[in-house]
Amino acid sequence: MKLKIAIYWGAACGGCDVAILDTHEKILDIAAAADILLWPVAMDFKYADIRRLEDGYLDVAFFSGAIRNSENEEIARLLRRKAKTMIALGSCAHTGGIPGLANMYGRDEILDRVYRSSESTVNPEGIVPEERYMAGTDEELELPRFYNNVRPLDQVVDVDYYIPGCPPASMQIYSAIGLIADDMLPKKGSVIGAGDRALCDECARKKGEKTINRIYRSHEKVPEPETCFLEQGFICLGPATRSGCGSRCIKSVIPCRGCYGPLDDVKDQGIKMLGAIASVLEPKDEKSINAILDTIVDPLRTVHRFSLAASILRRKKA
Amino acid sequence: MMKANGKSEGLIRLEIDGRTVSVPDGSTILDAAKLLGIEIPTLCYSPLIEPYAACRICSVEVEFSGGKRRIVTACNYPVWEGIKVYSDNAKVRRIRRMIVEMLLARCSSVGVLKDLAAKYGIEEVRLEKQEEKCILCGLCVRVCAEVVGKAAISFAGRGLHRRIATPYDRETEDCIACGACALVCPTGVIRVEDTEGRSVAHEELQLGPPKAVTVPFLQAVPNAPYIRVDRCIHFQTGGCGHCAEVCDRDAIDYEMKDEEIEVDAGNIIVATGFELFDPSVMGQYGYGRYRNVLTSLEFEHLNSASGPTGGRIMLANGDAPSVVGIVHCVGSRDQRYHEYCSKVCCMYALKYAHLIKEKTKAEVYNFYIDMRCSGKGYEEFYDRLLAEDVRFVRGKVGEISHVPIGEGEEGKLVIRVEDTLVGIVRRIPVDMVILCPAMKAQPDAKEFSRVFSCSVGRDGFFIEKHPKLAPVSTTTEGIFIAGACQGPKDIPETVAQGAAAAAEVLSLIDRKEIEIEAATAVIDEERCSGCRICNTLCSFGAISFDEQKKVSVINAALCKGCGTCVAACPQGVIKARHFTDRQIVSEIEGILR
Amino acid sequence: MKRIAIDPITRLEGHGKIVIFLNEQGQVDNAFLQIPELRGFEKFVEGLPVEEIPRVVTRICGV
Amino acid sequence: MNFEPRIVGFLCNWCSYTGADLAGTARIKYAPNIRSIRVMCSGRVDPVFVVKAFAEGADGVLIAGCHPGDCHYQEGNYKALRRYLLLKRVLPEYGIEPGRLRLEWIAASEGERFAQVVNEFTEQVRGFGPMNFKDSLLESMKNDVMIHGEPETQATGEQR
Repeated sequence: MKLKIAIYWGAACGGCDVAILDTHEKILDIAAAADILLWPVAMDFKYADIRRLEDGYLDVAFFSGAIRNSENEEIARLLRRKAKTMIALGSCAHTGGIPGLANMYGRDEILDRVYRSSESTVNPEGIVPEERYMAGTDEELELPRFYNNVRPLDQVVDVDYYIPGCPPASMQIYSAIGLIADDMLPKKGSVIGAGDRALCDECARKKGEKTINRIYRSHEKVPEPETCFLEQGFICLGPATRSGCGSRCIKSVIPCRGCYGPLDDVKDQGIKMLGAIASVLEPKDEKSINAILDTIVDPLRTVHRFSLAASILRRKKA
Repeated sequence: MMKANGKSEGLIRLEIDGRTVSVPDGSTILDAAKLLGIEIPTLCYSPLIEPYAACRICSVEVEFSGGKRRIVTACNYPVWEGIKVYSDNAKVRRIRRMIVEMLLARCSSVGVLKDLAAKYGIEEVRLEKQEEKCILCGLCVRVCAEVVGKAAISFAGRGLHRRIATPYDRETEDCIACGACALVCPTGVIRVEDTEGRSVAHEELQLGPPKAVTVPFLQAVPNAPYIRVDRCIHFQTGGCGHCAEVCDRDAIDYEMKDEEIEVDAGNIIVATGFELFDPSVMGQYGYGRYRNVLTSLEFEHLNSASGPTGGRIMLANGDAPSVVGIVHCVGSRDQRYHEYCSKVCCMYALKYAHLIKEKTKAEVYNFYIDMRCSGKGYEEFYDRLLAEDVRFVRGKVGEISHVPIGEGEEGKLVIRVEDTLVGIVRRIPVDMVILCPAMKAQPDAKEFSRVFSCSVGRDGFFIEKHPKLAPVSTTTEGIFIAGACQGPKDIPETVAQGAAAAAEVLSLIDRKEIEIEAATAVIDEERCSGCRICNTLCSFGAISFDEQKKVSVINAALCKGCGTCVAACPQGVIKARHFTDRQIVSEIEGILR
Repeated sequence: MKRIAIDPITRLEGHGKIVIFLNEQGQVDNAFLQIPELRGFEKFVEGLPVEEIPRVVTRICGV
Repeated sequence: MNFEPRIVGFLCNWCSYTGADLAGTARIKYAPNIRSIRVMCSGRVDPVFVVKAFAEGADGVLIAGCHPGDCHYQEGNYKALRRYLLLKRVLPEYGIEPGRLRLEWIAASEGERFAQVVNEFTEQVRGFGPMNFKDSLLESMKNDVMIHGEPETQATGEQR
């Protein structure tokens, strides 16, 4: 029996979908193993088609993107109902991803910036999206509601598995689909298509004992090519981030930014990383410690680049 | 006896005062006489340096084989085969008497000359008397040049104006303050004083220059002398070297260097002891300014039978004290310095009082805050001292000064103290003050504790694992503490602790296995990525990196379970047994429910 | 009046919905295109270190 | 009704927890607002515990350890200090007053000081008013509801 799958995006950029396509000729294997019933980026099915299915008809739904608006939530709930297995695909669905950074602000601040105050906005009439719009006299149109919060998928619906990454490595998606096809999925709630250890495990850079005396930004120093970024004073989230991406940023001389999310048992990837960084600072007196901390620009969003919405505190308190 | 210096091919026979003796060729008459035990007086002679024959007091009469007779100086006259020497006949005695009389006229109060005068029966000096102290023997000049290899002093002037002087009579940098000149001076006119500090005066209580070859203290282990490089002439000028010459066992090796020795040990007992509080910071007690204000340790040294005075208790001027004050709690039980009680001072102060009474009959005052005589037989000893008429004044001494105000204070040290039992301020004149300074922790205890992974308390002393249940253990397995490095304590307690520590070590060795902390941290090797964040965090060196597996590992035997690495591990793969994240988070949830 | 909804529009990047209103003659009376793709990048890039901007705004569209 | 702050105290086993014990045995009265959690060392306090405490409704978090140089584990308290200083910078980003987190050195002998710190901190936190993290999160999501389609039970995201 061929698998029946749906692939959908919420508040996403489409990168996850492209990552599926990036399996190149192996996409044909996927097509051979599965009937795709919904995939907006590549195929033409409508929501109505899904609504018509029996509950649980789909074997698997891959959901990429965060829950940013009511449409995202609606389809997430719809797919959850229709699919036996719900998989959060990519950082946004897994931990909120880049869109999750919007949790540093409230809905009104964002709308104001986007539709009124941004330098490139031309909106003399001050039009902002309205949830209900009367087209003519009796026809009502609805726009999805722009939420105050960005949520990862599992804060909205029950999620069975997670495939992390921004985007997930194509081969990892392929192998995860293999697990599904072969019915070899691990226990519910597991992260699949990624490693069990942190990125450092697959990072080729030499790691020594770490003592940090200042933090550098990328333009402040040319990183030495073979040594651990963190040891050189660049903030690298590798130690707090799951492996599986193939250390692609590291190979491009960019310290890890944490898109593969936390490891098992870690409740808050970013705060954990802060604790680790603070631990390996050299000085013992408040003044010198603060001098180093001064060199860390924007610590909260640096360590929560992809995981703010899934962090323990989730957002800036109003 | 002088060594033969290799010239032993032929022996020379001669006769001194009718007795025959054989000595190596090249020996002097003085050497030969010494061999026979015949005493020939000398003044300018020292076996350390070439004979000089300046004072002529060693004059003897020699009869040659042909019967010819001559007066020669024994110190530098070489022996001849068959000569006969008369060391003390009438002629020799007459000559010596004249020499002594002339010297005595110059230096009428010099002890060695007085002794000689008595020996040769001089009752009246017929020449004009002078009060010089220096007999111009030149020993000092020659020892400085020949042994030390410097020329910091020499003769100056001629005839009647001949004297010993530094170049241009100024303080000279050539002088290395070795004290050799003072050591050889037969009249004691040369004194060594440190112009910048008081170390020379107090260390040996102005009884002579400090020695470069010394045994650290009488009970030292190993009880062997060592050379204090900073004091040794050889190490400063390349000269001297006499100790190597006289040592029959060739034990002295100037080339020896300090070396670091590595020893593999499974247990370490830290017994680094204490340091004495330096009372010179308490200016009001005049320590360092008044030569008769001593610390207890200095007094101990003075009082020691093997000390510089052979145990005679004396003041800086050599007189016996008639009143001695002992000041308790100097820098201890004092909020400005050390708040704790040094514990041992009361009892040693009582011991001193007893010994001073016994040895000098001096009156002894103890100035105390509280008498703390807890210990077996201690209170009884205190009672005995009370019966011995030792005076006890309860009150902290305010000041010790040499400025006399009242009667009987002239030339004394005056102790000003509030007698809190009577309620008046008293001034008590004494000759000698003994301060009982606080026992304080070694200044490098902190760095030391890092090496041994044990903790240091606020007072600087090492902290035991548990004050009652593990008094000689530390928080690091296999590291034990004993003695005053753990806190002030007396010898019985120290011995008991040392024995306890040794027993702990022996029991560990005997058991062949060790118990370890149950609440340790453990790394899940299957999930550790080897990021090495934790590697520098452990104060106990329990975390190491397995280069083979590329994971960090915790040595459970060393882990103390503090959990710092657990909190730092960004992967959550280090677990603190009994204090897991889950447990603590559940607690948080529980108490906030 | 007849209403045709194309929901979602597909094979392009992004979310979209088209609603077309036909009159009695079956001709298009009115048509509405919705693109509910707002994520607030304009706001939340504020205050980010400048070197982060290229890495963050690439998440506007990954297709 | 008066606002009674809820304060979570992470106390190190050797100094501060013992200090708290001493405050008790010495019958020193202090604000009952603190709820203590014993850890072996202030270095065990993971910053995650602090944010977790806030998330669970704490109005203030006190971390107390041995005085610098007195740490039973030598340097755990320095690690606590570094983490604390970094956390202090991050809390305002989350909209939490940094004064709701406090680090203090309290020795085993300082029962009185423990009481004084707790009293002072309680008043400090009282000054900030209730933190109500959970309520404010719910409040922020109050309008995040589907405007059509049936509302279903909310997933919590906790199983991850």
